[in-house]
Amino acid sequence: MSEPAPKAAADLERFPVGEMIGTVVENTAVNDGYNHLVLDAPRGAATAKAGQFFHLLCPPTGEHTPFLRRPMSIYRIDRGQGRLEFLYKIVGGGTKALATLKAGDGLNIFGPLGVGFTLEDGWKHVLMVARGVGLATLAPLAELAAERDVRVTAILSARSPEFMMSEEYLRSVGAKVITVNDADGTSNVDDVERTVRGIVEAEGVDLLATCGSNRLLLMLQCLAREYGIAGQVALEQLMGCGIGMCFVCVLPFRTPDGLAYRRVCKDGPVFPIEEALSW
Amino acid sequence: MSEPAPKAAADLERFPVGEMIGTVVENTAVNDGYNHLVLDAPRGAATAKAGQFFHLLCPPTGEHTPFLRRPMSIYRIDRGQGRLEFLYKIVGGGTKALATLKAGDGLNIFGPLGVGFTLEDGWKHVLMVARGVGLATLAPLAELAAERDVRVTAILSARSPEFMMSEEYLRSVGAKVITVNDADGTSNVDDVERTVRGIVEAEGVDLLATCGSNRLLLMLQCLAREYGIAGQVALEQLMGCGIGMCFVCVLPFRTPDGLAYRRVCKDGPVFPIEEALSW
Amino acid sequence: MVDMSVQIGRVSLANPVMPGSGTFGEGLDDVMDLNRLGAIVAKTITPEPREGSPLPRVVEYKDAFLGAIGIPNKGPEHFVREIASFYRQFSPPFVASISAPTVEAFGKIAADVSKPGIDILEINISCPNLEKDGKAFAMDPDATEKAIRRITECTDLPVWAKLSPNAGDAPTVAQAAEAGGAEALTVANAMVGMAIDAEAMRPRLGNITGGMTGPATKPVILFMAYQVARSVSIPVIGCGGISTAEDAIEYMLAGASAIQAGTVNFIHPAAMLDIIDGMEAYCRRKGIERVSDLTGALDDDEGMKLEQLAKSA
Amino acid sequence: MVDMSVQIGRVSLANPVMPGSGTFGEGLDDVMDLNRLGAIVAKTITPEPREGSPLPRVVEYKDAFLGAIGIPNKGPEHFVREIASFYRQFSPPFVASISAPTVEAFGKIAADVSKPGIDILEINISCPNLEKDGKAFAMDPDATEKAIRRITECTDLPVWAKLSPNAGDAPTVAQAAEAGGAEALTVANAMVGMAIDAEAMRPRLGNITGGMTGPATKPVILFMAYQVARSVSIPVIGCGGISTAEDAIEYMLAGASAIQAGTVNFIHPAAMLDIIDGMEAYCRRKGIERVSDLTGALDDDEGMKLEQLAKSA
Ligand SMILES: Cc1cc2nc3c(=O)[nH]c(=O)nc-3n(C[C@H](O)[C@H](O)[C@H](O)COP(=O)(O)OP(=O)(O)OC[C@H]3O[C@@H](n4cnc5c(N)ncnc54)[C@H](O)[C@@H]3O)c2cc1C
Ligand SMILES: Cc1cc2nc3c(=O)[nH]c(=O)nc-3n(C[C@H](O)[C@H](O)[C@H](O)COP(=O)(O)OP(=O)(O)OC[C@H]3O[C@@H](n4cnc5c(N)ncnc54)[C@H](O)[C@@H]3O)c2cc1C
Ligand SMILES: Cc1cc2nc3c(=O)[nH]c(=O)nc-3n(C[C@H](O)[C@H](O)[C@H](O)COP(=O)(O)O)c2cc1C
Ligand SMILES: Cc1cc2nc3c(=O)[nH]c(=O)nc-3n(C[C@H](O)[C@H](O)[C@H](O)COP(=O)(O)O)c2cc1C
Ligand code: FES
Ligand code: FES
Repeated sequence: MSEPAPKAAADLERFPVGEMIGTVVENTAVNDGYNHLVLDAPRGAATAKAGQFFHLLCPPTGEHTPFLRRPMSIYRIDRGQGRLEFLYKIVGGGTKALATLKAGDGLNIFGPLGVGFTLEDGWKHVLMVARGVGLATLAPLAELAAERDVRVTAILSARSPEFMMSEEYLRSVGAKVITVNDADGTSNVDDVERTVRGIVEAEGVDLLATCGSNRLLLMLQCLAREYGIAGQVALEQLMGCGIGMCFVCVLPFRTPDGLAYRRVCKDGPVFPIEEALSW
Repeated sequence: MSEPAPKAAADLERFPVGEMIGTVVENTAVNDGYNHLVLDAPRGAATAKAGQFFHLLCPPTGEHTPFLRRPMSIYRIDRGQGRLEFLYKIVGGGTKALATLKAGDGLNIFGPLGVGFTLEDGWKHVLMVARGVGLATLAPLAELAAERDVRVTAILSARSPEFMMSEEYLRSVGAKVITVNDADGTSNVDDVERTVRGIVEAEGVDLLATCGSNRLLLMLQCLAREYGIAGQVALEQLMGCGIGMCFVCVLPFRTPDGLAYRRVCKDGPVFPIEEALSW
Repeated sequence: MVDMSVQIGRVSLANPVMPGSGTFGEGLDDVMDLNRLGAIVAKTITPEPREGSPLPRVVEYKDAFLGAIGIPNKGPEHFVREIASFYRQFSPPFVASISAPTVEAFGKIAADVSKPGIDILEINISCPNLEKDGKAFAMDPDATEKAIRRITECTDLPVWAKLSPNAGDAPTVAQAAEAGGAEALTVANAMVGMAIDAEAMRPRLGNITGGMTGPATKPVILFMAYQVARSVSIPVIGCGGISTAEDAIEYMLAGASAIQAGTVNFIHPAAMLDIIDGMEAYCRRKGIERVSDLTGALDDDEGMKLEQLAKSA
Repeated sequence: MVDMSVQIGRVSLANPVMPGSGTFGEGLDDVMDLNRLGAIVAKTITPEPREGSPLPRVVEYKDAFLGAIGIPNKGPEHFVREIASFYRQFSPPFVASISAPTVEAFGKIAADVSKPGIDILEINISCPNLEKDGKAFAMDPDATEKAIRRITECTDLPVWAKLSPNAGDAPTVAQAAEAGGAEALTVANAMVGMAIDAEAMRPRLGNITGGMTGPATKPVILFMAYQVARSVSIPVIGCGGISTAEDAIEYMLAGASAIQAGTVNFIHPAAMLDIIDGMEAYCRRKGIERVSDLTGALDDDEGMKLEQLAKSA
């Protein structure tokens, strides 16, 4: 299929979501298996919110011809420079194709999409607990909190220190960062739970936010209930359309009427922590 | 489909035809719209004959994903260096994809295929009349003739002098070259016919060989009949398999039993001139 | 100026382009001006609410979408109250898509959704017929005719029947739908297929089998549209692998009076606008005054047979 | 050591890989050792010689081959004299493929080709039945059963029936072929499709419609093989879009006992050898002792439905 020029809606207010061509500024390996993609995409950067995602049309290459778009959380929104950043793990055909992009190449992206994180007025302290590529999704929340003078503590969990991404970036936006990893044994859930309890009890926390680990999610669900703190989790699921039309991306949730499927793309990807099921 | 390593038959005698990866030595524009491709392909070069072709698996690119192979006449066989050369016109997806190849790239080729030109013992003079990319197909005949001490006269017809390819190459293998073109009006069929008659009557000709023009074919058919000279024509037709299995590449021919379809890939691409129909 | 309007039975559309059922949603209102569409087609609803198929629900395979969604929906009451009323703000005709497991249930749901704000009923008969061993209505001319007839008895709205490419004999089913009172035929729904993960030795879809849609299906469904258009006198709406204006024009030439775009909406969300613009540009370039003149305009004389060549040689 | 042999009715094959009819020819003898194949399948022959379809005969569309060849052949006598005797030099069983326009003609051609050197008859029933409005035998269980029965009366050779994906109800046709006496079923032939040149407003094939084959068809035919294998007790030979060992394994898991590779022979002429080697490597890696153990080994429990999740939550 030859690439149609995306219909850029003239009226951003009326049509806030759109297909657009971002220009690659940078697409470099962060560490083994992860890439950092910086796009010049002023229209996207103007409207994107923390926790939202874009749906990327990974370029066909000789080897890979991804057919559907691939969803990626926004890792950073740089409104000043009109840029969007993504942090992605290379796993299959789509992300392999993505990794072939070079500075100056165009990338067709669609968004911004989904329901992001909510910061309620009066909240003073957000505790983020992220693992692996889940860091990517939580990073914009830290920046949003900083803008609103909400304090952020971030516990980053990874396989080993080399896989610890965005630590610097989080510190730079004023977050207090605690890192744990599997290599030195600090990342087991019991230890992390102890750390979280310590922070909640010592400093008070208004929001527990998480992404990227089922076991951390379960643990934080319990603590949120126990301490009566709000919790939000960003979830992932294979997607078709990305805007709520195809019902491909559903996951089961606890709802007032019992278990029900909800669309990760449109009803989420950020959900109240108490509604998420472990997977 | 990921590229399987072609099964290189260990035994070239027993399995003379095969799929192989040639390495691009050169793939450059000859003039507007034509490319010259040189491949390192020792196995192919060892067995290929004048008038045969290879079936090329044009590489998928972002834009073009040719599914079937594309047939290309061999333009030159350099047995010494183990190289095959092709001269191709960029017309559609397959040849556009081909044009993206750079020196050092691999190209999956299958062959050598088809029935080439025949030089009978005792022949002394071959007159080739070629137009456009038909030059590519006739060139190896000139070289074959030279090896056998058969004299070659080549009339090359093209739109304009810029499109006159392989003139130098033909002269280098000892052919006498006459060029005609549309731009200066020398290429009209009546003029060419007069030239051919002149050569036949003055020098004697044992084989009239042609490729690339329907009107030249018609004219040469008549002269071959009139003078009782052998004639051979190299034909083209869209192909599937390239080795006689699919019956996609048929063209109608005059045969002793009346009109019948024959496969260009297996029964040709070189046919006795009297059997060819105009198209 | 090209006249882009087309007539589908009683209904006149501003242009021939609309979404396929289940490949469209409110989300697109944030992306483009829905008033530019020829019609708006809603996702299929069933008499009882459904949660849909087990996960995973999609796998891509080359140029195809293989999905098993299972028609999740909240039933006719919610549809009329919430969905149809949302779309009342837009000018294109609004098409409800309905499905049911029995002839009677088809009649009832047709009556239930024949409410203001709903202009047309598209009948998704690719669903199992519980009265006949679960074989889909669309596979069976007799069941198709009965269902469509019952529906037309229960509603005054125009009825479009959406055929299935899995039926062996498309013209017969098409004629049955016409005989039952359909005003148009949508050709066609998804092709049943499956995908297997050889490593895991498991199906790749939660539902084991799914519907194949997208570009890979175009040759087969284009032929079906061609064949059906020649065997009925009601309009055909082409649907299967249409991603570009060129695809849409091919369907029109084959005999379709309008087209639906499905999977492409997931890839290029504003594709339908490109299709409309591209069809108009094609007509302008070719000096075709009305897009409806494309319908059936294919020059389909067969190529010359050898015997004919022999005569002319 | 993996045991690569498979049993198809009375015949034992050294391995499960063979070419699809019409996608193989003597030309391959120059390319590879034909003795490595599980069987050799010839191009279909008909009672009367045929020149085949008008030109052009092929158009490619994405991952598909759309061809209208029209079964050019020189009839049964030439087949037995020239073609079958050529293949006697090779060890794999030699399968003749036959087609005919009437039940009687099917019987006659079956008898005519039941000669030494021919080990199996594959029946191409995707051809028009001149006794029934030209509808293909394979679309009609009754005609299929009659044709296969008549053939089995006229030959002692094992008979394989090659089904069509264009039939709506594959299991019923499959059961009819089994009832008629088929020893195996080849699933399946090409899917009917068409392609149009929008600029020229003409079909792209001389014959207007053609058969779609190649990778794009795999999800649909794989499902058909799965469905058919569950509804008959004779072996199924999978055929549709198989290009790699992985594809072949998917068909075996779905229930096939052997496979045929078609279009891929045009792209990678030695692909069948890669498929054999790849299947063997897969079995070795997985500790599967006999390739025949793959047949039907798919774990096809459905994914969890929401109600089940609710119980387990
Ligand atoms: C809202 C959202 C935000 C995401 N944000 C990020 C991000 O910031 N960084 C990042 O690296 N990844 C993110 N993902 C996951 C990312 O979309 C998948 O890794 C990607 O689609 C894989 O594509 P592929 O073609 O490389 O792999 P495929 O070949 O398609 O699949 C490889 C493996 O990944 C699984 N997979 C494929 N798509 C998804 C998906 N959408 N969700 C979960 N698993 C999937 C497949 O089942 C398979 O096991 C996000 C997913 C969602 C839904
Ligand atoms: C035996 C043989 C030898 C050939 N040698 C040469 C050669 O030395 N140099 C060269 O430039 N070309 C040669 N050709 C033609 C070449 O194969 C086609 O130009 C090429 O396949 C076009 O591929 P494409 O994908 O670029 O174009 P497509 O998009 O496939 O087609 C573009 C146009 O070319 C026509 N076409 C496609 N394939 C063929 C074909 N096989 N024969 C004739 N027309 C075709 C199509 O109908 C269409 O009009 C040869 C063809 C044959 C059969
Ligand atoms: C995710 C998805 C959901 C669909 N849901 C329905 C549906 O509810 N009712 C229906 O009649 N068709 C449904 N279809 C079929 C489409 O309407 C359309 O017939 C099909 O996708 C073929 O068109 P395409 O090739 O352009 O996608 C669905 C298709 C997809 C991809
Ligand atoms: C060019 C061509 C010719 C064919 N001829 C025949 C034939 O004569 N008889 C037959 O039963 N099938 C014929 N087929 C169908 C193949 O045997 C096979 O069923 C089909 O190609 C599907 O397999 P594939 O997807 O691997 O190509 C032909 C297919 C092609 C592509
Ligand atoms: S991806 Fe289509 S509804 Fe979520
Ligand atoms: S290309 Fe297949 S027979 Fe010639």
